[in-house]
Amino acid sequence: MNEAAVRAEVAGWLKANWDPALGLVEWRTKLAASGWGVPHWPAQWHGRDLSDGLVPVVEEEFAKAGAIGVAKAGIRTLAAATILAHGTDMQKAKYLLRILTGEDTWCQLFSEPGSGSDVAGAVTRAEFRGNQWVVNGQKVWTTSAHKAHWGLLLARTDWDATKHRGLSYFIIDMKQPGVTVQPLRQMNGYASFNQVFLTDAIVPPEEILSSVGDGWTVTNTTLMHERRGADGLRSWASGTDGAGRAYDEERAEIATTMEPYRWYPQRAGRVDLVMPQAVASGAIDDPVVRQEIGRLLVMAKSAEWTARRARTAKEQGKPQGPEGSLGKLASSNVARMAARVHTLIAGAGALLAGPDGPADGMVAEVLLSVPATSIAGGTDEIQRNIIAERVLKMPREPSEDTKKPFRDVPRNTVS
Amino acid sequence: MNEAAVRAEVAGWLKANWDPALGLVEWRTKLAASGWGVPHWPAQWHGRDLSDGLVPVVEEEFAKAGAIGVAKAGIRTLAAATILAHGTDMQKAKYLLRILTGEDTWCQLFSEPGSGSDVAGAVTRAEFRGNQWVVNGQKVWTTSAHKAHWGLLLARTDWDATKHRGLSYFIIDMKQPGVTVQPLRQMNGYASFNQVFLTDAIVPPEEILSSVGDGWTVTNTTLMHERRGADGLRSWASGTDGAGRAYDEERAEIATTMEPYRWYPQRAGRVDLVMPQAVASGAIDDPVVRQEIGRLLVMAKSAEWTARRARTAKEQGKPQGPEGSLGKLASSNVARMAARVHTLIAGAGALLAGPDGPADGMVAEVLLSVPATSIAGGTDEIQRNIIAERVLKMPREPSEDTKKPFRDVPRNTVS
Amino acid sequence: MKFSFSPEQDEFRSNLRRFLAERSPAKEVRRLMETDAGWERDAWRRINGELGLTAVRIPEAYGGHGFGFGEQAIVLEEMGRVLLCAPYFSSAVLAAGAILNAGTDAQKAALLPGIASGAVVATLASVEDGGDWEADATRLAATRDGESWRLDGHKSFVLDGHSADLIVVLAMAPGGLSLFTVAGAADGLERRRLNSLDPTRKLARLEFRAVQAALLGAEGAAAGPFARVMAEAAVLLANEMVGGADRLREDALAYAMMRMQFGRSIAGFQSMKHKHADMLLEVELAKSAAYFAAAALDDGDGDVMATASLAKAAASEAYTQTAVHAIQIHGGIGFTWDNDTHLWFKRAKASEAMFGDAHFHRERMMQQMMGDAVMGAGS
Amino acid sequence: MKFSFSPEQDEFRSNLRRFLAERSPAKEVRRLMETDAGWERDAWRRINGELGLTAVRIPEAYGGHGFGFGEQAIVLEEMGRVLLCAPYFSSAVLAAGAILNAGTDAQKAALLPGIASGAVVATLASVEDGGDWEADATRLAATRDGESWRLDGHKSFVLDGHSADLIVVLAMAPGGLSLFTVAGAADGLERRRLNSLDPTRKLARLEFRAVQAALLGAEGAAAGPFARVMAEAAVLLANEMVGGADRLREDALAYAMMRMQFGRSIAGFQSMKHKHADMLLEVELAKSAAYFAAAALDDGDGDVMATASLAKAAASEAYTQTAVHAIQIHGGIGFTWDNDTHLWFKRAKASEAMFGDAHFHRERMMQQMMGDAVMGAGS
Repeated sequence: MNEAAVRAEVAGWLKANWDPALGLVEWRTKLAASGWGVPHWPAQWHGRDLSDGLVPVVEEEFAKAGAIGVAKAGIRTLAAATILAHGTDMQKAKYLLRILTGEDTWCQLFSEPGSGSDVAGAVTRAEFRGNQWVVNGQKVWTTSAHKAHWGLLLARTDWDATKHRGLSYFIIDMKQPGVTVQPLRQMNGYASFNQVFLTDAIVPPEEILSSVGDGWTVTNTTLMHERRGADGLRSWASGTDGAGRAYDEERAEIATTMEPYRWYPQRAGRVDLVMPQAVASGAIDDPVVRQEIGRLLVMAKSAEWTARRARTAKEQGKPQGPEGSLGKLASSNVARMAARVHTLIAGAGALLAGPDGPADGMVAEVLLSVPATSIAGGTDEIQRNIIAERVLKMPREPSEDTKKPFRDVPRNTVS
Repeated sequence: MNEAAVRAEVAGWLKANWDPALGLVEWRTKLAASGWGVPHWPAQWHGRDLSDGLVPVVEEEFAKAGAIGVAKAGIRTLAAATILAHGTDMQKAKYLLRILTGEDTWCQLFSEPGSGSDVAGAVTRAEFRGNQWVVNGQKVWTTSAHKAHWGLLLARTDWDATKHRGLSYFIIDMKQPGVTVQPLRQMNGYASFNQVFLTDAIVPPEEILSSVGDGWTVTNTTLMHERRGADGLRSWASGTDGAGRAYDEERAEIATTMEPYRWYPQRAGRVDLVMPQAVASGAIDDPVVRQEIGRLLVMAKSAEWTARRARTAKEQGKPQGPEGSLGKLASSNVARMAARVHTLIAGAGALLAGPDGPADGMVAEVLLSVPATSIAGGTDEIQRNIIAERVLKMPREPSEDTKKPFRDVPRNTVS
Repeated sequence: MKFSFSPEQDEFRSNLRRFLAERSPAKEVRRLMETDAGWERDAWRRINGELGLTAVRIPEAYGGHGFGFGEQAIVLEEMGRVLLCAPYFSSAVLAAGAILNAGTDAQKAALLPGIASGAVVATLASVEDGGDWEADATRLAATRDGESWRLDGHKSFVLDGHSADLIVVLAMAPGGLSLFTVAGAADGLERRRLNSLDPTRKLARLEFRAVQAALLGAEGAAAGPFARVMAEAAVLLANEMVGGADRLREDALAYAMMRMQFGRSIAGFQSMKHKHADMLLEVELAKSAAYFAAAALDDGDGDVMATASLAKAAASEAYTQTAVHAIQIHGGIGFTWDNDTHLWFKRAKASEAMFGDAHFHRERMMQQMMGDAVMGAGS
Repeated sequence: MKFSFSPEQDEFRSNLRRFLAERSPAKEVRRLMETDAGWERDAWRRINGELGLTAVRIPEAYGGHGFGFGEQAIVLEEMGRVLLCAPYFSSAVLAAGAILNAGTDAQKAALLPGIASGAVVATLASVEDGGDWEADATRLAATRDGESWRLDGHKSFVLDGHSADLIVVLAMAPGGLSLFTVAGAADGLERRRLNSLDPTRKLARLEFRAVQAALLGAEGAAAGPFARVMAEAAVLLANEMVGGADRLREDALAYAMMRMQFGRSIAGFQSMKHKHADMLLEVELAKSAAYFAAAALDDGDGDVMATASLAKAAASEAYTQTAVHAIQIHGGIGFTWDNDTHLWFKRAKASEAMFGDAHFHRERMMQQMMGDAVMGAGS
């Protein structure tokens, strides 16, 4: 199908079917049946086998019509991509539609207290007893685990295999007695994440993805989609601005999904607040403050333009240059410098938080949130390793843990 | 002997013998015979077996009398200490006296183009052929090699032994045809160091220090004395201010010895020039410049006080705290920051060098000399490793080159 | 100038460290920081009863021990290590310092013994809403009222200002900048605890409406003594800060040594080693400056104002930088509430701003030094 | 705004890179930097004859190729990579820019074809002994002399000022700031080569004693065109600088990959890897700013002055920092004269200062931006 044909067909279908008065699930069920909700998916599974290049065309028509798309919140799309790649037909039938309609929500159970940067070092154990998997262990940094119906679980099934070969990947029912979810409070007062305690939690044998021992391969599928889609969550979060039941329900869905991310603008340093704060406080009259703001803006603007440069090159179909791998580290530097500049501008105001503090406490929140940027989603150190090894092709660190049985690998005994 | 007795005896001997009209060698020969030139050395070898603690007492009496001491320039004292520790009686008889009188000068042949930070990776080879050692290879960063009579040579004598066990340590005659010395010009225009090419250079069998294969032990003796005496060279360089042949000859000796170190104040960043330059140029009126100078002075003063803190603790006989190992890294940071501040103050002046440049070219010289500080005598990276491993007891890097025969160790094929 | 601690001082420090480790573990800090006052009178009395820390630098004539800044710097460094929740800085540094520098003999005899024993908790209120640390920004007005004085205006960022028994207040009198003392419970004084970034150290805003006050020292004579108190406070806070920074550094090192990733201790990774080496360097340099500045106060050095600013600037950068690194070294866990690192991080950020940030103190130091440089420029 | 180069531009760049690698290896740079002029007319003619680089941005009507700043930025980035010793910046950026911005049509038609062909080497003399980059620091005086003008005073830091055939001079005329053209060989003009920190780029001091000059454009109308030329120069120099920085970075990486210590490639040490990752980040960010600023000049963006300053500030920090790291990575050998690293190091330091350092440009950028911020502060 060429672009014009796609455009015409989508527009026609939307004209005939889109109705903001529908309930969100009702509309999305219809949408999934049509294949236009995820047109690049297989026709067999709610899609239309359309090439990736034509997806923006479909999205444009949706935007023109003001039509709402399928549910897209973060972990949900990772779950779908992973199930599409590795799931059985039974799993696809059971999960994919309810992912698209937004009826089921998902969480990711990879990180553990003892393995932060080192995901493959997971020690949560799954043992096959009788006719089912019994899972014990602890997971952390799980967003929205308290709301999720299903979890993507990485667990160790073989301690005599090497680190990466002893892992398996399961879909776990989060609403069972063996799963306890506790909020994990952060230093900035928010609790965006959860700890998940798994105590004799049960997974039926048919809920493994791929095969026993193949969990690392499946995990990489999820992580790859996570890296690719890092921006998706935030851009989607803008929602659609209209009147009608579907719009109302979508806004409520967005509000719930975005709740854990409320402090994310602050952890990014709120560069946008710097000039207004400096002007409001009069600090802008100090040449030293101007220098520091200048330094920050040079870095922030350069980082922004670097991201745009990478995006443009990608759109033009050029091979990815080094500029494409630098975003996370750049953001981290920008956030850290922004926190310093906010401190400088605030002066004594940096002593205060909440309504007593500058910008109604927003500056204090920046200071206490920024440390997350250089840690979450891969520390700065891991980012530098990745840039050095993948982009600059520098030698990898000699591995000390991947060749022997995992039970012999030194690991944390306390968390 | 107690302090008073030492004081009295030295004073008496000096009163009877010190005469500035003597030639320097004549005086020092007399001094060496008396044992007061190096009183902590063995009585058998020009000393008096005096405890180290009493040496300052002797030095004070020399200072009171204005008497010149034995020759003390850098490598010479390292040679003496190494020969005293590992030399045969024949070697001691041959070299020690002429070291003290200043008749012989020495150089150190450790570093090579392929092994800068990694001294034990030396590949200069010494082979025993017929009845003598034949040496081939290249050494670098050799101070005053063109003037030296003798060299302290580290060379590989066994390629099947491990890295550290295959080395031997020789005294080599620098005035032979197999030794070619070339000045090594630096980016700042000075040539303080030399490259030394060894082409079938000869070492008689009796000129080995300790035994074949024991070179690394001997090298460590030299390096330990080098680390301890890092300050000695500069403090000694002040010389004695008096009239008389001995004084004149000493001043000439100092001028020659100190020649390669002429740019050392510039490589340290010339913090002392910062305020005068800022005042002279009017840059001091700029609050941003004041901040940067302030930042530099905070660091420079803190570093100075840290060194004094370490010295005082040492004088009080306390065990060395962490503050004692930080000097080199601190100096390096200070120098780098000083170069930045000089650039800021100079403005467009930073474009110019020589008589056209600020402070008669001194600022340009700072900018082009500072890079040496973080490299020479152990790079910043090596210093950080040392601090982490020796002071903080963090784990050592797993060694990849010390357990196998050296001929199997990967190494540089080009320099 | 002293560059090393005497054996007596070393012993004092090690006793104090043991004592404070026992009395002020993180659990106790967390308990007290959730209270409104941020400290408890019982615990405060016990600490003072046993070691008499508030008395350290108060002369014996006024019920103190008569030691110097060197000793008080040790006290603060050790308190900074454990984040002791107590009104020590407000009472024994700020208020005692103001009374010692500005008060008459009679006033010292009347006010200091209570502070020395810990029975009276006092503080100093100097800065106002704008957060300007310079004395000439003072707007709070003092007017004569018969034999007494009345104060009208406000103060902010007052350490333990809502819980102190006695408040020394910097005000503008008809005769110029003056210091006054006011009872914490005085009529017309409205005290509101502020929401402080650092929950272990409480701040208050004070509103004065015709509050009765007693003049401390002479009218219009406060500028000199106040500047001196601020220099003392900068030096002693710098010592407290290097204590906190050193503790953070040690804890981060211990964590790195224990933590395994990729089958090895993360302390073995070169980037971790280099970070720790740099942290050690920065903290040790800041320590030297803090120690030197305390010794300079004792020795009555001429350039003590510049040295005080230098020490505060060094400590500000070192503490914040160490705190940033410490969280990074701990990784995700370091960002959680249950991990203790953020307690020191918040103290670091707050201490950075308290009494003027590094930017403020570098400028102040340069202003002090510039006279010398102008004279030295020709040489 | 363009964010990627077109296929034609990419091809232009790769041809140019090959060409310059061949014509300007380090050996040739070392040979030319030892000459008094710092460049040779023969080599210069060959380069221009084959690729017509000086003509790139000059309109076709004046003998040029009529491309934009995007293309000229590519030329400069590639020249910066190889440290080409040629009067390109002085002639094709500064002088051509001044004539394009300030000259009348007739003057453009008279002056630009020579510059476009490379037959005439021109430069711009604006700053004086104080090294103040602001136009209002201009003291050199222009006075009317019948039909012509005479100039009295001096200029300094003039790029290729001792070897240029034609000099555009910024001067203060009775009617205000004006631009003039002067022949390099004019009577009364005394030219002295300065001892430049960067031997690959020569500077001169010019003394004007009743030198005959021709007015360029209108009397008193130079402020706008001159500011624009300085912004163009900042952007194009930034592009040259990121070229040099990227080359240094690549060479340092290649050295680290090849160099063995302790039985392994030093590129495998984590601190080396992290340093290279940071260098890449800094250089790529500065590149983005330089590219964006060049595109902004072509697109006629309103805030092009701020963007130009931003690009220059970014490039200054990145180039110097990369040069410092590059020497450090090379270790002792990187500090020697025979190793090429110092050639780029010196260019980096000089470029940092040229047309105003990062401090100067950050302040300039902030001044440009502050109007917006005041307006945006309420939102």
